[in-house]
Amino acid sequence: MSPDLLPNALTTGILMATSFAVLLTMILALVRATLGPTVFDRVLALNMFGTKTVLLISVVSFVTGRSDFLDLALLYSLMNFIGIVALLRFTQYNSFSDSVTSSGESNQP
Amino acid sequence: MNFIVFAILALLAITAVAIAKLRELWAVIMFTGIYSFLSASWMIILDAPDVAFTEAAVGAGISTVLMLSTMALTGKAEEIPRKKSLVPLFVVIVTGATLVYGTLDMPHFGSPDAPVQVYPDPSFVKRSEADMHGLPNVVTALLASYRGYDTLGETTVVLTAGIAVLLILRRNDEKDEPTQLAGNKTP
Amino acid sequence: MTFESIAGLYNYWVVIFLMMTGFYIVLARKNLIKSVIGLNIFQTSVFLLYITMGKVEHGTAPIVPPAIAEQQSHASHGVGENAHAAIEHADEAHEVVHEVAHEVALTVADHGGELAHASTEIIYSNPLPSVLMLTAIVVGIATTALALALVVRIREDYGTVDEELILELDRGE
Amino acid sequence: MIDAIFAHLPILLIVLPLMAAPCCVLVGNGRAAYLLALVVSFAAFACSVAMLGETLQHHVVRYELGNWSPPYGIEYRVDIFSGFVMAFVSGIGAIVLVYAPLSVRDEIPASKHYLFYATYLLCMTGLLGMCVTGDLFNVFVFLEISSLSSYALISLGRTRRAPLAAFQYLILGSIGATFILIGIGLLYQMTGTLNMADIAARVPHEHGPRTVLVAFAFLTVGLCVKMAVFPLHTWLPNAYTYAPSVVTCFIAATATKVSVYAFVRLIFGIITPGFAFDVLPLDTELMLFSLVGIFIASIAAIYQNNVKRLLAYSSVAQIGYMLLGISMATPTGLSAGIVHMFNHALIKGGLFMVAGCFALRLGSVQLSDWKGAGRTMPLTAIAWAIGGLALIGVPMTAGFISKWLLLTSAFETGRWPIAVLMLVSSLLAVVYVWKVVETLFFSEPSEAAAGATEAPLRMLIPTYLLIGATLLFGVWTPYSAGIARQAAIVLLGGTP
Repeated sequence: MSPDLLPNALTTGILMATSFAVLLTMILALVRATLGPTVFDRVLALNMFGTKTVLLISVVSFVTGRSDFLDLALLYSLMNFIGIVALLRFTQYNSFSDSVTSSGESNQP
Repeated sequence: MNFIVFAILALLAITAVAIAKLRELWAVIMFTGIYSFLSASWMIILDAPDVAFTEAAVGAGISTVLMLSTMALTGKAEEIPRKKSLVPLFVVIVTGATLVYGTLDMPHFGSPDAPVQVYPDPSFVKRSEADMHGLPNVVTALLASYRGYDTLGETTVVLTAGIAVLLILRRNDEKDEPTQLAGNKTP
Repeated sequence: MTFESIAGLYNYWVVIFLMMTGFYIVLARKNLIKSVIGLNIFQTSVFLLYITMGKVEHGTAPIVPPAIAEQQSHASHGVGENAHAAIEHADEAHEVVHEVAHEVALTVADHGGELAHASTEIIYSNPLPSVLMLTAIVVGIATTALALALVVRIREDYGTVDEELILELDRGE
Repeated sequence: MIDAIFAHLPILLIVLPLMAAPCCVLVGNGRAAYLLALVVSFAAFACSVAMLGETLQHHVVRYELGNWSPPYGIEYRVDIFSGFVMAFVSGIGAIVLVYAPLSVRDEIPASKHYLFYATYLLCMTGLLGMCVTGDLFNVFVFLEISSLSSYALISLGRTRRAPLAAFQYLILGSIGATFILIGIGLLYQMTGTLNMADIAARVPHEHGPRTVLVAFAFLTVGLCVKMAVFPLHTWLPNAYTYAPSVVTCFIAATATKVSVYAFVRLIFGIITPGFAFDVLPLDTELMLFSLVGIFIASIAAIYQNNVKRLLAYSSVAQIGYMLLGISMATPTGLSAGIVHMFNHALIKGGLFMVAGCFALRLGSVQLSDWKGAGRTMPLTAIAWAIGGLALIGVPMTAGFISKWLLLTSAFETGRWPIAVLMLVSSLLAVVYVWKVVETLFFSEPSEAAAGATEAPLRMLIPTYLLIGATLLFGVWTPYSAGIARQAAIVLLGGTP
């Protein structure tokens, strides 16, 4: 690893502080997601958790000096987005599912 | 770096326990996605970005969507609370204890003279430099060359799963119902 | 049990805890979807076990930085030439000669070693566990997909995804 | 040209069914897919017989995939034992396919036929792949191919219990596979390699055996799930009972046998018998579990009223005999275990085929519906009687050969009680076989049986092929017990 790819002491300190803050936020989000109480608390908390993971990956990739990991962060945010959209779709069309299954049952006379 | 690792490990443990405890299935599924994200993050720190990439796409992406759509098809599924039996707990504790016992003679984490790191010599990285003429990503190089046959097997697994899902979910048309239904048949 | 061995093994223990949580979910849960989820957690944790094995202290991901990779591809073509020639070679062959390439080649020239060992100072973690786990992840998702298809089928036939209710229905027949 | 084919036999054996499977899907027609599967399975059978011939000459045939030499690349390593297992697995696979079409038409909707044959071929690929490979992780991959396809095949049964049985098998099977994966990982960590021969050479017996011990334990438990060894057999009765007849024939005859193969490979090829039986007291544990399994499963079989379920419990018991032979670790004992894999595959395949014939004509595998069917379907019923005799181990049948070898081995090693217990357990087999024979021949015909006609020739001929083989290999043993003995000697480190 060439020295200029690695961050210097000050940058490292800042990056460490950042990751600490991000991790703290992640823990808080996880607590909210576990406790609930409503669906929307959870969805929000989970979404936030995903976003913070993306941040954490970015920070880590700068700490280790391998900025080629940044595309991973991109993928994570994409997956987070897909997950949340799928989840919201499900909560919105909850009733839709019933009609699907009832049509499935009607196949058996 | 250390505290990041500790924090991720703690978060992983909390998530796993939360998954075991929670009853609402949709929340459990989302937590499974989170679990995949977290383990993928740890994989990055453990120098396995390719696995992290795949785990994030497959574990957090595809399997979450698959599970959510299954849940959409099976309707609202909430676990029915029941009295818990102690047998599973016992089995799990015995298995876990066995594994912990097995770790006692393991080479320590990250140890440079672990068998995994010293054998084969020259290492895969060195060998692939010569064989692959400097393909930068060694994991890809290995996947397609030395262990290419495993990759063929992996593709076959996907093919099998695809055919199997078709086989299971395909609706029977009325006309090709089996000639007889279970039970009395007199030819 | 010394402190050293605790520090060296706690990673594995956490992974074991995670695996066993997944295993417990599979065994204890009667909801079919939840069993599949447990299986998922169990398998993901096994991936972590493998990846933990591949990590080496002060190592980095087994992706050779582009600069060094280019240098190496030259080196592998020109085994037998001396290091000095390689520097010249690199200079004229690439318009964008990276500093890194230069440095590495210089180090090698100092040591008088062979060019094939150009990257000795970078420690790479073992790539093989990653390769195995890429295969295992795909196998895992294939199993999940199949299991979920079966769950959908069972729900169509029985109207529930709770194992005990299903068994009751079967007994009632 | 012929030389080139022979040089690539090991891979050809796998690639043929593997490539035929997507072709079956692409043609999208049940009939064409069936013909393709039939041709390919016989080609695979021919390949594996040629392969067995090679191994008998050279003892070990090695094939480096992509010319990457181990420990870097994956290596195929076929010895007499794997050649033997491959030959009978592909052979039975082919014969079951000959038997299949009428039964499949009866039990599976026509729109699914081509997918069925594709999955069947994939299952065969997985099983053969497990036998041929010399790389531990590759075993896992092929194990998953065969498992996934067998889950799908089992779920095709007519009743709604079939998908449930498949699901339960999937959960248990995946737990087993994950255990195997953990075991492979621990072994890899202690040796740094995945090639079986290489692991055997590098595995530390003196220093740090605790990890190796745990790795071995996990691999054993994982394989025991797949083998359906007694306390972990719970998936098997339901899976065999509710699967379509053809699937039961194939899986009962081959899948558990291949897992036994992998287990033998693990003990004798990787961990070495010295470690497994001397450092670990595995032989006594294995013996205990197999004996308990034999008795409990045989007794359970006696109480079954569903013939397929009866045969399934009997399968659990028969696995016990195989493990009993393996755990003795003498050339005679091991060859008894190996030859019983072959003999039991023939017998159980044949008996499940008989059950399939009755299921086709009587529409049921409940014993009550089979009453008096021996009068209207005498040929099928006689096949049951012969197969039953072989299952009990009556002289002049294949079952006798393996039990005789087991007894000899028990006497050789001075384990008298085991010999006695084996004889007693054979009496239990007499009870459950007789129960069916009595129903078939000596009771008033049930409504279904009275109007039944003899099973069609297309199903009877393959059935009699397997049943006849049990008689043939009961008197003429150079190619069953003879090869098994050579395989056992090679496994124990000698030269035949």
